[in-house]
Amino acid sequence: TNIFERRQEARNPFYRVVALADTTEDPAVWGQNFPHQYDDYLKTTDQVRTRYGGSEGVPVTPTAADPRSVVAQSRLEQDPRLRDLWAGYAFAADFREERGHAYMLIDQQLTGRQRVARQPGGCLNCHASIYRPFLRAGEGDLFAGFERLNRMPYDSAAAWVSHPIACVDCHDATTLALRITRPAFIEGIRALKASQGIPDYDVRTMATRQEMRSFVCGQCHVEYYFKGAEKRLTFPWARGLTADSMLAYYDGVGHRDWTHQRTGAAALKVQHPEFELWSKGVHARSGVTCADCHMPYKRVGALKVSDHHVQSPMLNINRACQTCHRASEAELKARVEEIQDRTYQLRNVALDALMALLADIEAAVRTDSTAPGVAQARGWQRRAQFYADFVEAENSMGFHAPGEAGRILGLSIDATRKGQVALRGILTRPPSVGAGPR
Amino acid sequence: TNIFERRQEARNPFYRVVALADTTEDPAVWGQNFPHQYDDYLKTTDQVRTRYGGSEGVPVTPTAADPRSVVAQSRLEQDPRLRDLWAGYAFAADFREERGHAYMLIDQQLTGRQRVARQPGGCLNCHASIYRPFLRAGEGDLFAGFERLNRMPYDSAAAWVSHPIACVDCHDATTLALRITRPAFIEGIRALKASQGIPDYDVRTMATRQEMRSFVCGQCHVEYYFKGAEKRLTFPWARGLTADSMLAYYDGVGHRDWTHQRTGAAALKVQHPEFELWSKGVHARSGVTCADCHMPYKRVGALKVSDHHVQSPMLNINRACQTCHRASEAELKARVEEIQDRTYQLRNVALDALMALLADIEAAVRTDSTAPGVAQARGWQRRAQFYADFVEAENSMGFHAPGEAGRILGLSIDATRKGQVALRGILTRPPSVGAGPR
Amino acid sequence: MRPTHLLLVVAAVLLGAAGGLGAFTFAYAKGGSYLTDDPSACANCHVMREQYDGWVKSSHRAVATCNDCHTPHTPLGKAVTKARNGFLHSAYFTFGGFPVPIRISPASRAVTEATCRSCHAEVVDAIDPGGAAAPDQDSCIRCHASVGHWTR
Ligand code: HEC
Ligand code: HEC
Ligand code: HEC
Ligand code: HEC
Ligand code: HEC
Ligand code: HEC
Ligand code: HEC
Ligand code: HEC
Ligand code: HEC
Ligand code: HEC
Ligand code: HEC
Ligand code: HEC
Ligand code: HEC
Ligand code: HEC
Ligand SMILES: [Ca+2]
Ligand SMILES: [Ca+2]
Repeated sequence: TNIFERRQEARNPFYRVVALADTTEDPAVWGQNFPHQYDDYLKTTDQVRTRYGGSEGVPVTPTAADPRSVVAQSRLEQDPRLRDLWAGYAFAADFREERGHAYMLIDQQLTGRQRVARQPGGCLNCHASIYRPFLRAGEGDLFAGFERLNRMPYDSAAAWVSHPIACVDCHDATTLALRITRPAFIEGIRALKASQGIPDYDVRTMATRQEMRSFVCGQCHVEYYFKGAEKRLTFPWARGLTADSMLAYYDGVGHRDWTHQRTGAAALKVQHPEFELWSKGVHARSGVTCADCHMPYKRVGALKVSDHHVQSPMLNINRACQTCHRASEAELKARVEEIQDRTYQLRNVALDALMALLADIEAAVRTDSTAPGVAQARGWQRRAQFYADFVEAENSMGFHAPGEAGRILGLSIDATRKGQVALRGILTRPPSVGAGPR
Repeated sequence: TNIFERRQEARNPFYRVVALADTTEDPAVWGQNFPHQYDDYLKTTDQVRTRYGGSEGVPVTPTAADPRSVVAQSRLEQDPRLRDLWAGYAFAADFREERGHAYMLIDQQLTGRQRVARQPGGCLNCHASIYRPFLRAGEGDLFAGFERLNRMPYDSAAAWVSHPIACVDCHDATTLALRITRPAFIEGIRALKASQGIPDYDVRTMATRQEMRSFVCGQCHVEYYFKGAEKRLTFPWARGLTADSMLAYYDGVGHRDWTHQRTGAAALKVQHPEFELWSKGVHARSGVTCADCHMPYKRVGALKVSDHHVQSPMLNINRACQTCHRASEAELKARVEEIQDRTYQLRNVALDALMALLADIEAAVRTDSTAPGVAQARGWQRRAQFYADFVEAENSMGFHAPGEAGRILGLSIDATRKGQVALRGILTRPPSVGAGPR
Repeated sequence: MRPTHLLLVVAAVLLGAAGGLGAFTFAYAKGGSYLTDDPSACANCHVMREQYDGWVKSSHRAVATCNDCHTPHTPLGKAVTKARNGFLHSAYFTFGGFPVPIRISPASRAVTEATCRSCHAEVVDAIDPGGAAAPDQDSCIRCHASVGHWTR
């Protein structure tokens, strides 16, 4: 770049070559007006590994069933304990490190979990550009479309979508302002606010621009389940965002994801609670948003644009962190890895403990599955497993809220301890699981 | 440079009314030259309570044995579990919240721990202005004096001191520069640096001014024990400053503080490891020192001076935190208390778990104290207790390093679990305690 | 700014910079703004915009301009520093390739540290009781990180 360019850019931020409407789905078209954002958005196909994040491009031979030539590394092969943790659930068949947004749709369609279980249409909510499809399916009514696709089996619902997340899922086509397009988040955050004494919260009209920089991500990077017969995608936030309050919610409605194959426990599987863990950290307290670190501003000549190559900040420390932190890149990397190593150590301690508990219950069940200790041990397993999985499934290895991650793992280890003690007949009753549908 | 030029003509803001020498022990004399520092220093008699710190002035009727009319609240009454944790050790007789520096000597002389056990002279190292007494006892040789007082029983050694910590313990009388006056720290930090590959470290010549702002405090706010027959005051840092490496050190030398009355375990008592925990936090990583928060600069007229009223920063948030953190006082207080509440919850979980382990071992010992499970359970108790006590004895309730405090408590709970499991005959051997003196 | 300094600076830049290009850059990019103490002049370069905006939000906006902090409070030091920065700036600016976000160089940090102490002599003399004898000084911005530029 030379000075002439710099001075040129300074005058015209970008050219509006095409008119964008709410119906414009193709990112390439948006890209004509916003080439920088589009070019970066395309880069989410990159695969680079960090100590605990990013992703590794593992070459595989394409088959008729799975045409992918590159996938992300298998977490089950990295840590076989996870197979035991999830015994009897689809996750024990295939669970991989997540990678860039460009892969969201294909990775969902081709995961081994699709082969071992019949997945609901609601899965697509977070794996495709589904804003327009919702409107089409609902004949203009977003919620109606949402409900309709939720009720369909995965394949029929998949026929309605064609693309991973696109511009239109996060932006208003005319103002470019961020917007919420997912009913599940609108309902989840309303329930959360209600629990905090704020009635009738409507995120579409009441959120600040700052909040939106995290809320758009919170539409997907959250724990969820499919509620009832109509399989409504639901975020378990009605009692709060901590691991404790989400577990209390599931206990309250008596929900189980599956019955543990080895122990018979009413088990729960946690999925990517990034938004929830982040909300308990000092960054969130300080108003630091997802976009600040994962889509930091970058300078393109005179322009300051948000880096739409959404990725691990460890691959972009300079822009992601140094705008706020004076420390060197090496020092900031070291701070993150110190936090992550600490969390990883405790995660492993918690998983080892859980493996021991599974074996103990399994043995006890063989002798006498009706013994009172067994019922209680199963209850403690459900809790210990939920807590451990909360940190395991969260994708920052504790960084989003180091102290909170440590607290949750400590509670997991203690629940395991109580479960093992219960089998000795020393009964310490776990909070009871409500009599909801099984 | 031109800092230097300016320094030459810089008038010294203090009137030197008296000449101070290395032999000037009385703070009142120093106070004539430095009235601001002296006046604040006298304020360490204040007693104000914060949620987890400060101290409460509890009125008591003076007796011949204990002339104090006000003491700090008893931690044993606040949490009776501590009596069981330390059963058979002097701390089970009397343990109070610590208060200001002004009380250090009298509180040590009159603690109930003096009545139940014969304390060594080394105790005085951290409870009195002992720099000059060391020199006197050693006829000019600091280390000789240190060794001589260490070997004496408490009362004989106490006859050598007359005052709590004074200016001369932290400052060079002519330059006012900070200095190290405690041999135990000189030796401890040398051993630590050696373990990091830095040979022959001499803190008196090699420490930066910024490091000194923490090192002066690290002479006392640290874990310690009295080594061997000559009862040499020693900091267990030869393998590092983490709880893990200090425990490994004690295992290596086969040290126990006492034999647990109820279980027979070779138990350890941790004491105020503020320096060690702080060193694992992000503040230490960022070069933030003890003095920054506990002795923040204050403005007096045209000058700024270090606030020598050493106290809880929660009583001085504006100066202690807000120069670096833009958040409001209320928000900063909330951040601290969130961290502390989280740590306190996990501390309580760990202590409850330990109470269960003590009961289990006690019962097992009654049936058959020679069962292999018992030996192992005792080993796990030693570890679980050391970890839990590390956070319990540290005085910031986790604030100095939130993530590390959580990690340590998690390890405590896991060690307790293994101890309880061991009693079922499922043997998981704890790292063995070396065959040192018992 | 007195003409003698002006000459000194221009000379230094011409000497240092890559021949004519340097001169050209210097002129075209208003490198001449080094010769004034007007903050908005620094902001002529959009890459200085961040610091300018930060300064506008900072406590010193009303009391200190860029050069009050970034050039020594001694006539010669001032000229030399300006010349050095002028050269570095022009060079970097022409060929690009400087690290973003821009970070202050050790040399420039020493300058700002000295200027703090020079303006605040009364206030801070007390905290260095040893005066010139005091070993290493403590950095002002270790605590006052955002006096010059509001960060966060
Ligand atoms: C203060 C900076 C910061 C904020 C704010 C933040 N993150 Fe992160 N995030 C990180 C870091 C650092 C990692 C660890 C990356 C690694 O290990 O390579 C991470 C990891 C992740 C990962 C896994 C990335 C990978 O490469 O595997 C996801 C997904 C994620 N964050 C989503 C979010 C979401 C959603 C939010 C907001 C609710 C958020 N983050 C807020 C810094 C941040
Ligand atoms: C429509 C749902 C959805 C939204 C909205 C969303 N994400 Fe994601 N994100 C995903 C999915 C699905 C993946 C995993 C894709 C895969 O593995 O194939 C993912 C992956 C990621 C990763 C991991 C990249 C890697 O290399 O491992 C990061 C980081 C991330 N998202 C951050 C964000 C941030 C920040 C936002 C908001 C600005 C956001 N996401 C919004 C669904 C979403
Ligand atoms: C509430 C949003 C949401 C829903 C609903 C959702 N996902 Fe995801 N999914 C994500 C996010 C975010 C990621 C990336 C983070 C991660 O992998 O932990 C992801 C990652 C994945 C991945 C790549 C990593 C892996 O697990 O191998 C697969 C495959 C996947 N999802 C399949 C599914 C299936 C099948 C369903 C339906 C049962 C589903 N998803 C429902 C948000 C969602
Ligand atoms: C995962 C959500 C997400 C997707 C998908 C997305 N953006 Fe953005 N975009 C953001 C966020 C977050 C910001 C910052 C907005 C703010 O600060 O208010 C942003 C900002 C922008 C801006 C404002 C200027 C800037 O860079 O800050 C433009 C223009 C933009 N995006 C265009 C696009 C285009 C074009 C696409 C599709 C190629 C796209 N965005 C896809 C999240 C997204
Ligand atoms: C928009 C500003 C901002 C950004 C971007 C940011 N931080 Fe922070 N960070 C903060 C604030 C504010 C705090 C809270 C402490 C304080 O007030 O300084 C903090 C605290 C921290 C802490 C200590 C708290 C903890 O959780 O241990 C670490 C470590 C940290 N940040 C690392 C990072 C890293 C690594 C990145 C980039 C991936 C990053 N930060 C990005 C503002 C930011
Ligand atoms: C970043 C600020 C900070 C630093 C640095 C720091 N502390 Fe603290 N310290 C605190 C806070 C906050 C508390 C909690 C006070 C409370 O709960 O009232 C605390 C508590 C304490 C207490 C208990 C005080 C009381 O009122 O009971 C002691 C003793 C202590 N710190 C000593 C140290 C020592 C020694 C160092 C250096 C090795 C140090 N601190 C470093 C902030 C700090
Ligand atoms: C000579 C040993 C010694 C040194 C050096 C020392 N302390 Fe202390 N400190 C003590 C003792 C002993 C107490 C407890 C006194 C009591 O409870 O009677 C104490 C108490 C405290 C308290 C608790 C006050 C309260 O209200 O609870 C704080 C805070 C503290 N010290 C901080 C520091 C800091 C910061 C430094 C260094 C600048 C420092 N100390 C240096 C021995 C020392
Ligand atoms: C290495 C320094 C050091 C040594 C040696 C030391 N202390 Fe302390 N002592 C402290 C510090 C620092 C505090 C304040 C922090 C705390 O109470 O945890 C303290 C607090 C106390 C207190 C007040 C709080 C309480 O525990 O009731 C008493 C009493 C006390 N010490 C007695 C003793 C006795 C008796 C000995 C000798 C066996 C001794 N100390 C040896 C540093 C030391
Ligand atoms: C517990 C240790 C300790 C004690 C006791 C102590 N000081 Fe200090 N003093 C400090 C620290 C720490 C500093 C900051 C030094 C630095 O930044 O280099 C300091 C700084 C000073 C300064 C320099 C100006 C300033 O305020 O920063 C003077 C003068 C001073 N002290 C006088 C005294 C006097 C007089 C006494 C006795 C009444 C005393 N000090 C007792 C720790 C102590
Ligand atoms: C001399 C500067 C300085 C002082 C004084 C200071 N801090 Fe910090 N604080 C930092 C830095 C640097 C970080 C690391 C994150 C970052 O780079 O901003 C940090 C991080 C934090 C964090 C997040 C990390 C964690 O441990 O959770 C909290 C909370 C915090 N500080 C609170 C306080 C409080 C409360 C005080 C006063 C008792 C205080 N700080 C005093 C500089 C300071
Ligand atoms: C000709 C365009 C331009 C002008 C005018 C300009 N700068 Fe810069 N400045 C830059 C560039 C480009 C960099 C990055 C290259 C570098 O780091 O030296 C920079 C870097 C800096 C740095 C950090 C690097 C270092 O040397 O420490 C400082 C400080 C600085 N400028 C101060 C100023 C001040 C003060 C002014 C006004 C008197 C000013 N600049 C005017 C272009 C400019
Ligand atoms: C009150 C003193 C002060 C004033 C006024 C001031 N600066 Fe700075 N500036 C500093 C300090 C101190 C730093 C170093 C910041 C750091 O290292 O954290 C700095 C850093 C910089 C940097 C390097 C970027 C960085 O963060 O390291 C640039 C560029 C800069 N200043 C330009 C300017 C410009 C342009 C102006 C006028 C608009 C200005 N400064 C006004 C004190 C000042
Ligand atoms: C050109 C002279 C000048 C320079 C250079 C300068 N200051 Fe100042 N500063 C002032 C004046 C005038 C005030 C306002 C009056 C006062 O409070 O002393 C001030 C106010 C302050 C304040 C109190 C307001 C606040 O921000 O909290 C601090 C702290 C401060 N300066 C620190 C610094 C530091 C650090 C530097 C160097 C990075 C610096 N100053 C450079 C003149 C200067
Ligand atoms: C260890 C942290 C620290 C360091 C280093 C430090 N200061 Fe301060 N400074 C403070 C605190 C805290 C205050 C607030 C005192 C008060 O409000 O009573 C302060 C106050 C000031 C003030 C007066 C502010 C006002 O409100 O009038 C000035 C000016 C100042 N400092 C300048 C400097 C300069 C120049 C340096 C470097 C020589 C420096 N400081 C180094 C912490 C620090
Ligand atoms: Ca990943
Ligand atoms: Ca106290």
